[in-house]
Amino acid sequence: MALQIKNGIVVDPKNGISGEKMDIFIKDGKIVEEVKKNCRVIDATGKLVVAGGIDLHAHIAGCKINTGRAMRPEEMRFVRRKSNGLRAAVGRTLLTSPAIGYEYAKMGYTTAVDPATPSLYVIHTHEELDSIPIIDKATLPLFGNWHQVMRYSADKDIEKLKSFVAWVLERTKGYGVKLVNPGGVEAWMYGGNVHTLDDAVPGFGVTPREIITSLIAAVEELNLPHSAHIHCNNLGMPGNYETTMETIKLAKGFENRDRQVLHVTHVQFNAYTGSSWRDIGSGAEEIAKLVNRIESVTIDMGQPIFGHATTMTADCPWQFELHKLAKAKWCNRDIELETGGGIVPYVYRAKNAVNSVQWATGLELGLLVDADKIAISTDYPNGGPFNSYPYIATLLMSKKFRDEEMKKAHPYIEKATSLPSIDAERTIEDIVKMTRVTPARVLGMKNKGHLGTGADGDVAVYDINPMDYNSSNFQAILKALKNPLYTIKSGEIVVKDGDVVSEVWGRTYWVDVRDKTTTELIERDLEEYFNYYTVNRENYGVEERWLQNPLRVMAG
Amino acid sequence: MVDVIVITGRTTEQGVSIDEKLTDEYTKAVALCEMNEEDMKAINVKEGDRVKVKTDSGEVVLFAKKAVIKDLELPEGVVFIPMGPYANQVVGRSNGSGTPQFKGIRGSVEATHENIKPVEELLKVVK
Amino acid sequence: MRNAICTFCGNACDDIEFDGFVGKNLCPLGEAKFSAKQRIEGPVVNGERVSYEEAIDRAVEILVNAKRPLLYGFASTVNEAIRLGVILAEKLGGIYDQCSSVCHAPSTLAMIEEGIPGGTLGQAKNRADVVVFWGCNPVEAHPRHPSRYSVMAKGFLTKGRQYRHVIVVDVRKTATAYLATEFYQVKPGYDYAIFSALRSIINGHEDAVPDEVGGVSREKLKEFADILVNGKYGVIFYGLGLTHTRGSDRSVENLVKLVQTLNRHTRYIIQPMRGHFNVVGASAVAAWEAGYEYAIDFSRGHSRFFPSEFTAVEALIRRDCDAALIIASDPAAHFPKRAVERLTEIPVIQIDPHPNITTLIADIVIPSALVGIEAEGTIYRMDGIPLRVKKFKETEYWSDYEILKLMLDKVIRLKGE
Amino acid sequence: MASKPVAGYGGVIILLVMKPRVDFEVNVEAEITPELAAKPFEEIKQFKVYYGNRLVPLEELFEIEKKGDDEILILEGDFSRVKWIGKSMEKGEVVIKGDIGAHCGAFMKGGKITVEGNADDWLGAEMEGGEIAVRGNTGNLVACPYWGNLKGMKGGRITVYGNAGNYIGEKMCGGEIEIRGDAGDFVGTEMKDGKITIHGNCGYVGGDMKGGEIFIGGSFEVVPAFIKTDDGFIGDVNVKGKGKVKALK
Repeated sequence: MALQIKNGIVVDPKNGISGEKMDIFIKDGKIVEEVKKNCRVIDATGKLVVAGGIDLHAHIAGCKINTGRAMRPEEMRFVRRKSNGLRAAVGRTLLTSPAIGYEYAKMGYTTAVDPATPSLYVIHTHEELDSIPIIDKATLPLFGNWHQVMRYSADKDIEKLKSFVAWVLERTKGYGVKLVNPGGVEAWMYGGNVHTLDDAVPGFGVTPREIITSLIAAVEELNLPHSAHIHCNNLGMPGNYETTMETIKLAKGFENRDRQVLHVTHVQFNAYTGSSWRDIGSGAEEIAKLVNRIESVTIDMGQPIFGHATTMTADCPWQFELHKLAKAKWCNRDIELETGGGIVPYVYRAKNAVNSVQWATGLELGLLVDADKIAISTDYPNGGPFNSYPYIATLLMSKKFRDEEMKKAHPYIEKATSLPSIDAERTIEDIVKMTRVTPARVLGMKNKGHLGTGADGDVAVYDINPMDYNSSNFQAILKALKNPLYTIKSGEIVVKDGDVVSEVWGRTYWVDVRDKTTTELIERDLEEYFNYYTVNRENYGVEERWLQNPLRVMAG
Repeated sequence: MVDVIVITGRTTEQGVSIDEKLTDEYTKAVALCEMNEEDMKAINVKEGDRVKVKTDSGEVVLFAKKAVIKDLELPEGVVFIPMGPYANQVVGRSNGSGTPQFKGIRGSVEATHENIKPVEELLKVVK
Repeated sequence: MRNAICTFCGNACDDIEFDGFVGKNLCPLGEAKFSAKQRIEGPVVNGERVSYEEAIDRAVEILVNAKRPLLYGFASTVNEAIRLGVILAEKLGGIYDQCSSVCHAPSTLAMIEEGIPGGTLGQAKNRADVVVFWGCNPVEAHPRHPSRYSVMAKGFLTKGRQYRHVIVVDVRKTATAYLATEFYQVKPGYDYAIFSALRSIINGHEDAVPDEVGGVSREKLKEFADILVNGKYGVIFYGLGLTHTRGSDRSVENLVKLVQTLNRHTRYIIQPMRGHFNVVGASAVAAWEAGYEYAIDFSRGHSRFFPSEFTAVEALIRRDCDAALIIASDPAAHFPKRAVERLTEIPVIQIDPHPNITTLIADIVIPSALVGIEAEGTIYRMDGIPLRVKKFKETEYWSDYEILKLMLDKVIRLKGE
Repeated sequence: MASKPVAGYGGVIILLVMKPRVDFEVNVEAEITPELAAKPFEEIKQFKVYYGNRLVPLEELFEIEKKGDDEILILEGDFSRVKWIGKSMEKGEVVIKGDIGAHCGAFMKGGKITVEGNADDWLGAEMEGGEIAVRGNTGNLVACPYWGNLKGMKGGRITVYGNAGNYIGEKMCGGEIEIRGDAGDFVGTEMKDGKITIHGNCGYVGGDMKGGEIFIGGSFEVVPAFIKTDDGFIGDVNVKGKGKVKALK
């Protein structure tokens, strides 16, 4: 049945609508001009109507989060409210698959992208994505430490690299190219790491700089919908903002009319000044200036939330450091010739100076970077739970709320960050950009992040009037963002008054660029390479028919 | 009678017949008590004779089998029973972890003339 | 069929050639698995042949009326069926437990305490110059492990057997010990102490180690520690020799701590030698659907994890379940006597391709298609690597997935949710 | 019989007496504390407990007699299949005149529990205060933290007059445990503070112990990561621990 969302105040920046009273119609899962009959009507008089939210970076599926669940029963004892007939949902910050779908819907989000899957484990990633109700999803395979990638990068053989990327995306039903600490994870296999863009990767001679630029070149020549997506080298280390700035500058050599050429993720974790934990500070201001200046780069926040978190990343050497620093349990997985991964529980403490700097740094980025260049994220579950996005948005929207929250943080942030001196407040339109428009553009998902005709019928209705709200009344903002009046997925009402009322099943996006290149180029390399895998080439990867609801995107 | 530590575990023969448990091959593969030669001498049994293994959790009659080749194979005072319904007659519950302790169970072995029970009898099928 | 996946052990060898009758590249265990053998002929309720639908109806009736039904098994079926099993347990307010709880569940408990510094089997093949087998005997339990992944495997960086130091630690000289460079024989139940002793030595506290620990002299232990620390990339495989014996979870935890220590000097990973071909899937699916890997009680409508009470063995011995659905497993053969006794007292429903000892005590028996031959789906190898097992033979038998799907549909209808 | 005052409680009038009325088909999870005894009788009878996956009123499973308003709970008969008695209790008293099931006194903060028979696993798990005394034996995991939690017993006192099973006082941070008989394996693993006394024999003691004291009367196995001192052992060296393991004098 069709749906009419009546009399809402629509904020749809992509289509130039910033707070107009209008009706939105959805038919067959898509936004349409108008539906005349057989239409269910939702009254949204005076309420904010926006597109469904998009999370471009959250570890929601695959062997990493699942190992995290298994190692942390203490995370799983939190029982979430559920409606009759739906699945039980448990988890504090680590959530079960049903809980992930429900919690996204409960804050008006309808799409989320898993940003890091080891290709060898991709069947698992898709099984979990297929077990997450409601939202649309996609996954990005990891490339930055793959032997094949490092070899082609060392040879500067972009043609072969393109062929390899296309082959991997098809085999994994992946959506884009992810790099994590390029070169560093291979070095970790013998206990090392790389520390600058120009360190040679042991055994390959190639540098992180070469790996990054080669992969950007390959992605651009293939014209993938999403750019290269990078977790920079030196994550977590004091002074790492310099490496991040250098990495950002690598985008300068490339151009793309439709989108960025490099997405730098969870920048907060890579934005520290200082030389040790004693003099760590925020490099957010400088990074923000650079990002605002360079057309072809976008970022997301990686905002930490005070409280429990579970760090999980392919950045194995960093995870080992964190295991030692936090004296916490540690899972590691070295993945043959491809990548690795590590998991360490963590607690961000407001009373801790370093954690407070991290918290402030994320917010600085959120306030200083142009709203069309930054997306809200917590790097779930690294910085904390994704369902704290309403909290983050409210912090960005209300100076008063920030002042309240800053009182809880360690006073060291006065010295080490510029957050206390920032008076800016984000508008609702900014927040809509940071949670809808920007992530959709970063991901190259043209039917998402807006409410124009033909867009996906994913809509959220919040109990707040964008033309008439008081930023000092932050409780009201927070309450409105946390409890959407409606979340609509593909035209179906899935949330009403903040509660999940029904379940639909979203699609999994993947990108097919095989027609842009030919596997013949790398045929012999693959044959040789599979001698060293423990899985046969015929058994490597995932077939489209195994996925519940795949959506193939042809690039170009 | 000798005091022993009982360990249970997989064997190739047990694995090969695992999907055909209602056959003589399976019974032959699992109704065994592998022992050190010295222990066999001590209770005066030869390969193929019957022995009774007793622990706090129960008892079971099995065929004695000499642990082969080297003297290191099974040390004196340790017996091995292939995993299966016979071994489980002498296995108790868990140490607190929820997983039963299938190895390292204190018990004893003695010669016996009692018969090896068929599996059905071990189950004491009451239904 | 080329590159078929063997559905016996956790090796999940994926290079099997099978023409429907004869297989190539199979070990003796795989060969037995792939050879024709006795099948359950059709669904049976209390000794009477019935249709699938009727057997499922009767089974659902028992399960819905139970106060706490136990759903157990799952290690020898595919993830798609396991997922339905977890959801079924949730809807029934019962227990989900799987074969891990009688094998490597202590490894999960150790991981909960300290994590697992692990890796794929390919890391052993491609990089390892030290390979340790602790309380495991792959020659008999995972026959192709040494040649495919560990001892003799020709890897990218480690080219073969002569570049590897192979160490076996066990209470008896197993067949695997004959492949070793070094064999350390330990007294049963002393693994925990030996891990602590090795940690003490590596941490520079030799003085805390007595002359002999668990049957191994201090000198031998020092030599052992030396070999470990001097490896460039080491892999420690361990098995039921640790998880089934005194200390179980604590021993594995102490091994993890040893590996944490070793990683401060060089690189090491550990890998449990998982038994059934999809016991890892039976853990993983439950984790993403319910938050825990095994021993999950849903009696309150949501998942709770109490391994010392809700593993199948404990729930049976504690008389804490009043009906059982057994899928792709044979608890009557593999559970301690007291648990089996309880199983004979309550209604038991079995789903399995082959008659086994549980069949003798089951009230309802529902035959299923053979996974990896007559039914396809996803499984996880012992290192968690997912593989898709294939269907290459038509059959009249329903798959586990189809049986559980109909059960779940009926349960949801009856419960009115 | 239920009406007789309990010896040792002279002067106090007894309050809520419960007896199982059926042979349980599955175990019962009854999260009840002495505070229940002070509630109106109708409310008590209707108090809901888990009987497998059913929530049932207390009176369906137990005979109940109320004789006053004091916060004392008397459990008569076989409660070995009733779990979570005294969970998180803060005050008052529970007397179990028979065996008791798992998790008895878990998260206890105050008050007193007396078990005249045997106790099952997880006795006084993560206990913070109060007192538990068991006349018979206990199962495994006495005063341990639940899986994944970082702290075990923090305060209070547990006395077991019989034997105890494996895993005692893991990650213990305070309080006292005394076992008059023998104990199983793994006493005081990762213990940080507090005191454990075992009068009889036990298995491994003190693995990864950071602090606290363990006294043992009988035989035991110290983990090979302790330095011998004049009056016992100190360790665990692998965690730079200062825990003490000594013979009970």
